[in-house]
Amino acid sequence: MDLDFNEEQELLRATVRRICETSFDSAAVRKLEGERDKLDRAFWAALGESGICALRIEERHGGAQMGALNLAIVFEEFGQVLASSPFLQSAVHAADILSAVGSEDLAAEWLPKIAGGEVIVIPAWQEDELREAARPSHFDSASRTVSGTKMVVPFASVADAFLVRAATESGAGWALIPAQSDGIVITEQPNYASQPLFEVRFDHVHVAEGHFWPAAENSALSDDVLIAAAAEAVGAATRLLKITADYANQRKQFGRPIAGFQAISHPLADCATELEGVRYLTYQAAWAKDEGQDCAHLARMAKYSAAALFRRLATVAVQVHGGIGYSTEGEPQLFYRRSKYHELMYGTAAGLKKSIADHVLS
Amino acid sequence: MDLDFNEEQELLRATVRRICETSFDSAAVRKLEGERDKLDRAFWAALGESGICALRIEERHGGAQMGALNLAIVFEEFGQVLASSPFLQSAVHAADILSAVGSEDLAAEWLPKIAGGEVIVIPAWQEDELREAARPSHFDSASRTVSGTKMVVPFASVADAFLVRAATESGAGWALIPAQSDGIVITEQPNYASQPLFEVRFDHVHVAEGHFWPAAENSALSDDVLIAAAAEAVGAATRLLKITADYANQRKQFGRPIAGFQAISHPLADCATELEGVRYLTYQAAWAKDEGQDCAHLARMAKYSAAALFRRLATVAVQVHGGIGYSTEGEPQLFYRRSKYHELMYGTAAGLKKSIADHVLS
Amino acid sequence: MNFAFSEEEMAFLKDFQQYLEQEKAGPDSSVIFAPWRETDSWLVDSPERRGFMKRLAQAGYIGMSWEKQYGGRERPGVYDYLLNEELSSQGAPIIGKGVGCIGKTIIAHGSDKLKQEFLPQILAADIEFALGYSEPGAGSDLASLRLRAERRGDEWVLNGQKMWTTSAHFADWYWVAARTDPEAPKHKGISVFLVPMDHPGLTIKEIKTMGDHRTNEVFFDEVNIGPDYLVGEENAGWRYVCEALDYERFALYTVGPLLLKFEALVELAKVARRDGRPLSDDPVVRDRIAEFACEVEMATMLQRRVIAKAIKGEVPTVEAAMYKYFSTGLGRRIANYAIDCLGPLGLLKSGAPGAPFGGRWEMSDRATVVDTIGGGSTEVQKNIVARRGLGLMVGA
Amino acid sequence: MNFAFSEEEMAFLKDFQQYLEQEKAGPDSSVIFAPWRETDSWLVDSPERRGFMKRLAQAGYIGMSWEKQYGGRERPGVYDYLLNEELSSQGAPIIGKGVGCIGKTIIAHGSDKLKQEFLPQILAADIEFALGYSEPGAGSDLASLRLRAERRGDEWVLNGQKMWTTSAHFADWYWVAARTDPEAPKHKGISVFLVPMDHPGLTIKEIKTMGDHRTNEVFFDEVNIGPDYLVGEENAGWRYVCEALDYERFALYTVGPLLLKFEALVELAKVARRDGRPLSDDPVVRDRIAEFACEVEMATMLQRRVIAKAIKGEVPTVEAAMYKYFSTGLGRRIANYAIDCLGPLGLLKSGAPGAPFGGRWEMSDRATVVDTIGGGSTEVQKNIVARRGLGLMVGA
Repeated sequence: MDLDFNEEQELLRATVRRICETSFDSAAVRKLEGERDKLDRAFWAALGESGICALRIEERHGGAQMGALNLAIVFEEFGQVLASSPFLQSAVHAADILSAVGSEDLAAEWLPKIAGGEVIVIPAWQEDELREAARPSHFDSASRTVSGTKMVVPFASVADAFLVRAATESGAGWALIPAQSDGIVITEQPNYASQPLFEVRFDHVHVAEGHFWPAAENSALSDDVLIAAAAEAVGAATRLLKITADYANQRKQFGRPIAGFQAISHPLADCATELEGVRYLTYQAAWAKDEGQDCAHLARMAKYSAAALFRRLATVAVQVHGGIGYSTEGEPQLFYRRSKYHELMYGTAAGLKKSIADHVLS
Repeated sequence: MDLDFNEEQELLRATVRRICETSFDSAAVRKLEGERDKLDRAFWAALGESGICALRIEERHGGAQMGALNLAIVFEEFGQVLASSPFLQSAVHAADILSAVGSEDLAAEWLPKIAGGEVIVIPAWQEDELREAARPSHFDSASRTVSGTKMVVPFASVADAFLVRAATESGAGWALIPAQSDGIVITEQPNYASQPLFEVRFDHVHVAEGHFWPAAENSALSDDVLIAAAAEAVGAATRLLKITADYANQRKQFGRPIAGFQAISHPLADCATELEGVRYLTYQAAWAKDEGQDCAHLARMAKYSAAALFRRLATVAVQVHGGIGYSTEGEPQLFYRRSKYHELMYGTAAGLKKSIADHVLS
Repeated sequence: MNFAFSEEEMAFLKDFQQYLEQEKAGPDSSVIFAPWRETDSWLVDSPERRGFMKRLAQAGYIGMSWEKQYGGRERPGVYDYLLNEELSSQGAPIIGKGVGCIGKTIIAHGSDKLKQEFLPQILAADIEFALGYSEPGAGSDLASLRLRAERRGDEWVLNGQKMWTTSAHFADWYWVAARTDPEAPKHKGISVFLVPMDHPGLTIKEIKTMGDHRTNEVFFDEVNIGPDYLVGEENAGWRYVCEALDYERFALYTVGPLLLKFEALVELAKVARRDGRPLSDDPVVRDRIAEFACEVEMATMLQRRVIAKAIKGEVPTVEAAMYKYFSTGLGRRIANYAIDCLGPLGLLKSGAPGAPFGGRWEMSDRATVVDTIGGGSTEVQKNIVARRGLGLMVGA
Repeated sequence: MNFAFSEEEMAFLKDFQQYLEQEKAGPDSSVIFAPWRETDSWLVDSPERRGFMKRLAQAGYIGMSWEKQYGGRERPGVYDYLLNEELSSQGAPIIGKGVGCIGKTIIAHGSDKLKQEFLPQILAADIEFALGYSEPGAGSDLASLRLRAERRGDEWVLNGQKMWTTSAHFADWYWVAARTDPEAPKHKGISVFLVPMDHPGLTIKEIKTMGDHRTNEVFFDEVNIGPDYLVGEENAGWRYVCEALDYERFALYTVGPLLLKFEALVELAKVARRDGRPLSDDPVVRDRIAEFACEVEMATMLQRRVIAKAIKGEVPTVEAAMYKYFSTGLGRRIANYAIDCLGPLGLLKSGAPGAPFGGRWEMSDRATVVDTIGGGSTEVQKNIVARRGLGLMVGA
């Protein structure tokens, strides 16, 4: 029983923090929100050069093959500064999918480049399920083409390749498609969190031989993705809590700091408590992964709880800040809007809770 | 738009309050909790003599034929003092069932006596649905007998007659059975709220000719029952809020009244706000009933919300009182335990919410 | 007890609804009736909306409750309520602070000169006001405001800053609370002034908000105004500010937008699908909607209490505090839940391909955030309920 | 980072579990292992439970972390934790305040006489203590206690009243905080005394609680005690009281009972039926259970933080405050929800015909109410988190 990180991990945290703090402050976050691609190339290059992108990739594919706990550390730091990059999509999610592909050639070709941050591979799997008429993407094995429309695809505009989840007669699979292929149309999707989200339409896009394979898992989401998403929410919540506590100590009303009002301090205490709960729940999921235990249940609980806590805290933070919390010049709104993104992307509350209940009641 | 009661209604409230305050104080509530029958005969007689039992019964059956709003007033007052009597069961629920029976003779025989408080008729309809093996009560039309086991039947030990809900091949019906009939076994069911609840077993109990009729409604619960139950919870919550606010003003910690801490005052303010919401929701349901409008949806919302608020307030009240709130000598525990009774009897949250959603989403 | 409005009131409402139907056929309809604007749909912030207001005035709907001697119709205040309930339910600008707190304060406390200058313009909807109470250091603790008004000779000279002045960028006049006696206890040294919004000493700076809704900081640099534009008595301003709540008791507390929002959620559940079936088939969604249904009905009841008390001629302070924080918190939770129902696509803004319901809920969530903060925060309202409703011996 | 206990620790735990298996085969097993007693299952309040404790002592499980010179085994504190986690998970009495805060305070501050008199008895489980801190006017504000201890000649004479002394009716000695200097600031004038529970000046009055769990008021009427029974230094009592938290850091914060409660809820959902189908088929129930699952795991993490910090030799003040209020609130909500799941029959007590699960949940709900009040209320814990965890400038 030891809940401290080791020296190597602390070093990793320091490295990532330095890189993050170099690229991301509030002004940088705001600037990116106004751009189309929303990619800080310098930040991305730094992540590649420092070997951070290689974190979870196997050594034989040029990766660092570090543990999921290290991944959690990295994403906590990303969250702290609201860093924006295709790390989750490319170096985690796409790398996971490519690692499971079974084609050594494909893995050997792409993973080293992902590990170096040289290419950005973006999984495209989310579709419009709200409408009755929507037809799921499919792979036609005769013509070797993929057709369909993917929604809210992060960083699609900077992708070098897409991993497209598509249905076949025998189940779902993934197609690896260069972003420059004919038949791909990428349209920006302005959104609540000002994140780089895109609709990506695939119209009979050709898939090269060996570039389509059956999906190993039922869910589009891997343990690593859930753990990383949870850790990012934890990091963002940590920073926001700090900002809000500082503000409550400094802002005076009725002749004293508003921190002195329990209507302020107790909701913050509640958030602080739950934050530590979800922080270690996230670490535990990562630890279990590193121990080779079945960690999917923990990872789902971590993702659901972390995003929910972040959102709840964001609501409290805006309220504590009053008008400043609501104005765009204040910091809280950045976190408030981002918190909803965390809640909805990579597993919604409804979906995760269903899986959690399935596990508990099985 | 006028949310005040008229003079007649205020007079009714004053009358009921006087009767309640004569019979019920904390000591009386505690004394009854220790008895088997838990019936204050003097209180019951006073309700009968003053015509309160006749409130909702038609004039042609010796009733006062007053409105549902008046019923809400009466039950608010009952709730204020945690009065305990078979009024809801006999003068409301049984009277409702008998009014709908279609047999003028039966109504003419029983309703005047119910109106005078001379007889106590108790509907027995709740069964053990938790267990797989439990077999629902049924009426055998050949032998004219009812068999089955009813649970948590209030005031069964003082009943003069039971209205037993039982299944037949052609749907549910009600059987009117004198309590002294052969084959009835009544067993006390000690419970959380120390209310007079009983298991009542019917073993081939004979039903006289004309004393079984098909139930008009799907639900065992009438609008009046829901409105009365809601109003009783509102009344109890009103009193408990007053007790707790007084305590918070009087109890000092850290050199000042604990009312000065927002951790105390804001939860109480929340409860006060929601209490006024559910109070007028209850009145509105009753008003709609009196206006001849379809009020079932409002009545269900009122019952669910009132009981939920009462429970939430009871939890706050115990917490505000600290140790005294938890000790039997304090008042809050009486309300705390009663609040769960209100939540679970006469429509659970789960059941009511299902009906509410059916209505809203229809 | 009667939860319904009278036949006369309902007939009036019906007439007004017919009037609005005509307006909706007009060319500016889409600017005037804009429920998607949510929290700022009540503002008279465009020529089209000013035109609408002037037509309302010509049709006799403005100043219904003013005394006849000031050009009003002396109808009971409930008619003001019915008008604004209908307007807000349709996302139209409401009849606002000019005819409400400002006009009524001028009637009660203003000089003849102020009455002659302002009342006819208000009645004709020729004038829009901005309200200047909040300051950087005076939010919930409004009485600690520091904007300084010094007497210099005949004039008053104002220096300092106001914050969160929603209408500053389109209003004609500024109704400002300023400190005239810095030595007095904080509630005792405040006066109210009227300042022309185009005064060269005023600098208006936009504050953008996450609700896409504009508010402003206003800087006062040697803003000199004549003695006539002090409203009522010197140092009596705090009383006037507090009385405003009384004057607004019919106008501010509409429930229509909340009801619309809930209806839209119900519609969403019926239309949007998850796993191939309408959300309304999901028992978890049904359960949550049942809870919202109850809360919306409770909010409606709290709102009715405000109006019913106002109708009796009493000041619904506690009732308004209860309704304000309960309904605004509920509105936020409904918007938030609606996005959750929509899943990731709920993030999409109006105009984004695939944005469900035209991005309405994305907008709604951002727009409703201000509701629990502005106009007296939730915390302040709960203090009012605790102190004045429950009689709790609370501190500040 | 490692969420598991070491092999050595797990081996020790396994041995202890085997030891308990033997105990469970004994004749008093049903009195000793009584998880249904919920919040008071930790008390050594019957001859059977005292016997169990003495056997634990003989088997060497008591005083594991004491120094060898006092008869202990100088094992790390985590072994105390493992013992109590296992005991509490099985509803057995835990190794309590005698070997914990009282024994350790005597070791740290007590005279040789106190050490000689009490330490061997504690190690042998020959002695039970009651803790006397709370008073009618000193609950959350413990330091305002007023029980008066006056020096008269050689002796101390105590007059006044204690409240909420859980063990007074079966304990042998009373560990009492009293005011020895009424002139000093409230934290500075307190001393700690040991009083024999059978002193004729003590009157013990039962306080019944809604959890069927007995606590007591204790009245002191001229209770004279010798100078030897002042613990440590005069007027240093508040420090000793505060240090106790440190001494108890391994013993108090077990999570087993919460995990058991959640498992029982899951079992309930699988077994109990509604509308003819198991509750676990109901998506609304499933959704709620998923939420509880996450909260229970969060509580477990908060508990691990307490232990992990204690293992490092640090005092987990904030960690303990977080865990205490979060877990107790959660326990109450689980019990409350379980009754809701059962519907009206959930009201039935153990022994009532038809009581589901033997009335376990009915009992559980009443029993867990005290958890958010006793041992530092939820409000006090949140103040600690706000002030010491978040560095907020809070008042009291």
